[in-house]
Amino acid sequence: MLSLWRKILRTGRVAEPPPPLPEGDRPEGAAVLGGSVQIRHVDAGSCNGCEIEIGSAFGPVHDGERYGARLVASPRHADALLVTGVVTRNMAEPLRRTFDAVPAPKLVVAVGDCARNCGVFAGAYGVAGAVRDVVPVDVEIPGCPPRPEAIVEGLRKLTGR
Amino acid sequence: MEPLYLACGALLLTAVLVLWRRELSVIIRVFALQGAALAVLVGVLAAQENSAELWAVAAGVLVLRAGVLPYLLRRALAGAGEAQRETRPLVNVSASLLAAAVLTLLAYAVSQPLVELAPSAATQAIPVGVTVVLIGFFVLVTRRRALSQLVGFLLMDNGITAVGFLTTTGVGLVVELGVSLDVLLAVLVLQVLTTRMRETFGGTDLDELRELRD
Amino acid sequence: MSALGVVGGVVQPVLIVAGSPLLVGLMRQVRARLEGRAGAGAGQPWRDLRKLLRKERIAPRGTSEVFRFAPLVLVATTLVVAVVVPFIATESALDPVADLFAVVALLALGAVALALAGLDTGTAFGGMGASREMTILALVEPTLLVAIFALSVRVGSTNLGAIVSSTLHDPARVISPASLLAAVALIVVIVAETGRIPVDNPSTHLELTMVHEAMVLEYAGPDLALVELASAMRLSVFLGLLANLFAPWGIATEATPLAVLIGVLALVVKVGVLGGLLAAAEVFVAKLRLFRVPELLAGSFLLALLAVAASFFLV
Amino acid sequence: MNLSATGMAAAVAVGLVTALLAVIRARTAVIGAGTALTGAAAVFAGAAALAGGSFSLVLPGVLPLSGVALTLDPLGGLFVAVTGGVAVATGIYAVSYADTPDLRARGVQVALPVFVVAMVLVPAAANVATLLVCWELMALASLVLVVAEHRRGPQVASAGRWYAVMTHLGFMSVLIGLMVFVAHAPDDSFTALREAGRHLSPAVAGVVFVAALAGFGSKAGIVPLHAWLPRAHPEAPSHVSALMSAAMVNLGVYGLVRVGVDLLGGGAAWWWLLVLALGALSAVYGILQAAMSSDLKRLLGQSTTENMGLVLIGVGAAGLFASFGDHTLAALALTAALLHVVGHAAFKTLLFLAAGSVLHATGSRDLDALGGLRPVMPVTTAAFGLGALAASALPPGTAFVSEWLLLQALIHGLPAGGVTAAIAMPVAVAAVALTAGLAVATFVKAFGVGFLARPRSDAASNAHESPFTMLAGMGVAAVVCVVLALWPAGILPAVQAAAGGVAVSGDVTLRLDQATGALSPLLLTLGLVAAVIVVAGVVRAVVARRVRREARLWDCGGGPMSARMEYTATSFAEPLQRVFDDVVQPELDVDVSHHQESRYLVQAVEYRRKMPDRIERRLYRPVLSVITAWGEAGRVLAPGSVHRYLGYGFYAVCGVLILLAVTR
Repeated sequence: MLSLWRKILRTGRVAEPPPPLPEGDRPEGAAVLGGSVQIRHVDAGSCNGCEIEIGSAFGPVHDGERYGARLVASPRHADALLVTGVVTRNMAEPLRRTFDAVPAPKLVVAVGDCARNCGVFAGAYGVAGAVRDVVPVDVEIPGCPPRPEAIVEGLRKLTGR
Repeated sequence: MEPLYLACGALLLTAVLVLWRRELSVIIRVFALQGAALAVLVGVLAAQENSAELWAVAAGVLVLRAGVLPYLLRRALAGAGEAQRETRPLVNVSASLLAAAVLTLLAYAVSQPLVELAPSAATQAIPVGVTVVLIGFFVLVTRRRALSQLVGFLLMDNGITAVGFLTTTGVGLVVELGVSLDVLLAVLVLQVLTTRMRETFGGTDLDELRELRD
Repeated sequence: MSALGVVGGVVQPVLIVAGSPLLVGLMRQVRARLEGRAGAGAGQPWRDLRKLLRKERIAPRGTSEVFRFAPLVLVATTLVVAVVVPFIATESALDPVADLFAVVALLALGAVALALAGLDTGTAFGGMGASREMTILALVEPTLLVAIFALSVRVGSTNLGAIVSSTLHDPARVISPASLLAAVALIVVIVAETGRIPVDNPSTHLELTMVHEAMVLEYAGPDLALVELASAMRLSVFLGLLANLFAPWGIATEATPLAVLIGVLALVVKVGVLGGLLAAAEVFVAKLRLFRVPELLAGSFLLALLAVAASFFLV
Repeated sequence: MNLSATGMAAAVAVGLVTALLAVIRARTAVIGAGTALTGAAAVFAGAAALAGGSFSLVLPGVLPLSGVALTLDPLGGLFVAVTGGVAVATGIYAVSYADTPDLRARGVQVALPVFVVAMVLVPAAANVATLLVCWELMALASLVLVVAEHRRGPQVASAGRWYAVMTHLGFMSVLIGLMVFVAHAPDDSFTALREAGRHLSPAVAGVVFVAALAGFGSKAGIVPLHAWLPRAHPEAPSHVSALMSAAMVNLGVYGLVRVGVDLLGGGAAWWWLLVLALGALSAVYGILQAAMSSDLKRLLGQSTTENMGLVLIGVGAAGLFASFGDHTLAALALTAALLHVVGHAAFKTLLFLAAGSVLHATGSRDLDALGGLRPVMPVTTAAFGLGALAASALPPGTAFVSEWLLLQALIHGLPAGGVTAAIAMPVAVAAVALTAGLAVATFVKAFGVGFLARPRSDAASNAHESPFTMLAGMGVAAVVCVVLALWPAGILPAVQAAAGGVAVSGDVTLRLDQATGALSPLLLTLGLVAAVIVVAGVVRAVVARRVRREARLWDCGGGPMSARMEYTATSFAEPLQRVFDDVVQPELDVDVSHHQESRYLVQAVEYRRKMPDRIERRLYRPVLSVITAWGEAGRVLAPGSVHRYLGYGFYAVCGVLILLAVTR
């Protein structure tokens, strides 16, 4: 316990200073959220590369939570879906159902190249399409996988902070 | 009389914590705290009586029970190298906590005549000492690891000492010295014993000693 | 019903409703800083609530009125407690309700409403949360009542106003063994009742480790806002109770603006400090397995019983 | 002839006429109405007695020895009124509920009014002979009713056997105790006994008390004499279960208070410590069993044991305080106990009637197969919900008030009695608290699993609401529950008259006399309602979108969830069962069967949990086996020869005569 305390004191703050607010238009419907975005993450068929980066975007260094974004456990609590990976045939219907479960106003963020345009999996037999083909997408974050900074930047477009 | 009662409260709380926690290192630390509480108790009595002898006893208690004994125990633990936890006591922890509740009430019931013998602020706290004795005995009976049983034994001793000081306020330096030496000796003997046991059988789970009978 | 009581009855609920999300924000902030993060700021829970109120309401298929009314009952029970308990003034607006048993039972009623809502959804998670919540509630009750017993024995009453006034007049009692043991027991109970670590993790995402969260998985929008507000209010109410039972100093004893102001400030400071300490302590402990929780509660029960014994024998 | 006597006479007359009508031609409507009228007359008689109009009546010729003697004092009046109230609700309910082939049978129809009349007469008995005769009549009538549906299966007959044996052992115990008592008094009237009770030696008084405690306690379903209760109550028809659980068990408490407090005049502290300990044990054990139970009516029966345990905690505390000489506190504790008797009668009637309604509609009492009754049986659901709230000691429920009073008595009792009280009171408070907590879990389970969520079987989804008279019967009980919960001050004077001392006063707010403490259930409820309205109003004003969108349940996107994925009563109780593993010692059985092709693929998992009554297993099994062994040994004496049997009689007569000749 004491050692933990000493470690806390020694480490101090590891969060990097926030970069300037990204330029560019905010998606429609993000303004009404007023700086608070609860996020439900959906893995529609990802290789888990994006998941690791999302984890690190909410880690101490990038600290996505300081901008008002928070991961939650149920789509009922969520304002935005964070979808990773190509949408596989098995996940197309669950993704639609998850989207349906979110109370309006709701937003969808497609994370990674696979989610945007199927990436390297384009044309594979198990793929139903990109996220855009299944549910309407408001923000896209490119990269394979996207850097945590890019994810944080995408989320800040939603929170506006 | 608040400081005295606070010391008694600390005595009680530490006894309960010994029962509650599983990690042997924590148990030893708690035991050291209890030694300190006992020393405070004696110190308070010394301040009341204004007796230099008692002050000396308090200092002795502090050194022995908060310093030497925990040190010996910790050394035994470090030498153990085996599981550092009381994983599965004979009576599970929730049940032993409830048993401690019953023991407390029992202690209060039985020590009431003792209190009424000479009602004073100090004797009011006798039940606390008796409770510590009973809890110590309970630990001795229900724990598997030799080390935690040792702590149970020392708990009993702490309780007896507390009762002694609370009843007469004058156990006297010599008696306390004798008792302390006894305890020290007992701990050393047990330590040697456990070390031997470990070397011979590779563990100090006392249940396995049953096999020795056959 | 005295003037002071009325003032308390009006100011307290406003203060609790407005302040409890800030308390949660503060606690998250403390936690974030200790983890080396920057944190979202103390105002974030209020932003969350504002947004939730703007969102759509959802009626999951197959749920009944129980599901719809549970958040209302949950908030209402806490609100009544916030009105009657002497937080900033020693007198209560509704003195015959300001009884410790009544307050505890009211808070339990809120938990029951939520558990029924969890069962009403008919999902596995709802039932699981309800079952666990009720188990913990049933085990907490003995500790809670025996601790109350210990506190009320010295006063001879379970009326909160009487207990607070008595402590105010006789401050030495606070550091008696009975009072300290009861305080420790109550802290454990409060941790269990408000669903904090190590009993429950309010920010968990894993359904299988959830207690409170599992019951509210179906709530959305304004209903969720009520549930979140209520759990924040319950936390502040419990911390406020703890503060005023053991350290009531600063509480208003007369109905002058200055006294009331001091009372408000004292409450804010006490609850803030307690919340900060709680959040800091949470960083150091891990969540217990559900079946280790009874151990924790048995321990706190023992402490409460010792408190009663001490209050009788060590007078 | 004063009002209470008129009421009693009317109750007995109506009841007997109804029974006669049943003998001539059994019509459920007539019998139900007659029973309800009997009950109404009894309520009237009891209320008159509580208001001070007691009466005495001696009919020397009716029974041999000392004749029938009736009197109605406030204590008896309270129990007569409670019994009458239960009879009103159940009588109305029975009009349609008892309209089944099994229950239309003549014997069953006759037994119902006779049962009620016997229960009304027990608290009015003024001598031992009358008490015992009425007691036995009550036992026999209820036995007929318990086995009414014996065609349903062997478990009914088994329940009847248990009930018959235990109730008669209890009767024997009462008989022995009272006979010892009467032997020390000039005659068997209560007046004489009261006089004699003052001069009884402690040993004799102790024997009388313990025998009475065992006998009356078994009727009240007190652990360890509770074994019949969870068997007989679920197997009996529901209106009979209500009568037994809400009215008959109370008479056990009545008997204990009458003998212990009134006739023996208090007594030693250890008596009441024993009562307190048995009460605490019953309360905790009863509710623990109920918390594990997944049979709706069995759960309610076990909760009766719990509530009688709470009542006995109050009675025991009252006796204890009286033995310390603190009569105000004793009155407070007894008031709490009697108020709990009244409240329990109200909510247990309601709960059993609602459970009967469910049984009527679905044919099942298994909580694991129920659920989803809210849309199809809204009134029954509301009734059970109200009853569950009342039973779980939460405000604004019925039991909350009495448990609050009980806790106040226990808390203020700490300084009253030295070390004994200092040890007994915290333990009692802890027992009451654990009971209250487990009761909340139990009734959340019963209501949430049984009525809310989605139906778990076809029977539950095809349920229908009950006919009007059944709903009306529940309505009567529900109104009484609400009144008791919101305005206990209204009935408090009556309860205090029965308890024989005033400890609580107040009109809306209950104030403890000579001890600080006040509670206003009405204000609390009003505050709660006001708060709900305020919150609802604010939310309505603030929210942007008022319309609720209907959406499918959140199923993790994986497709619709079936009813088999719901939590059942068994799974709900699982954590509690694990916590109390050492106490209840369940028998678990998990069977995993694998696919033939691979040991790694599981085909089916079967989980069975049996919750045998541990006390029963430890206590009754040995006794039963000893009795069986004796029976086996006794067979030698009964080879079947008639001459031999006649010979036994002859030897016995001669033996007695010789004994007389020798001892003379």
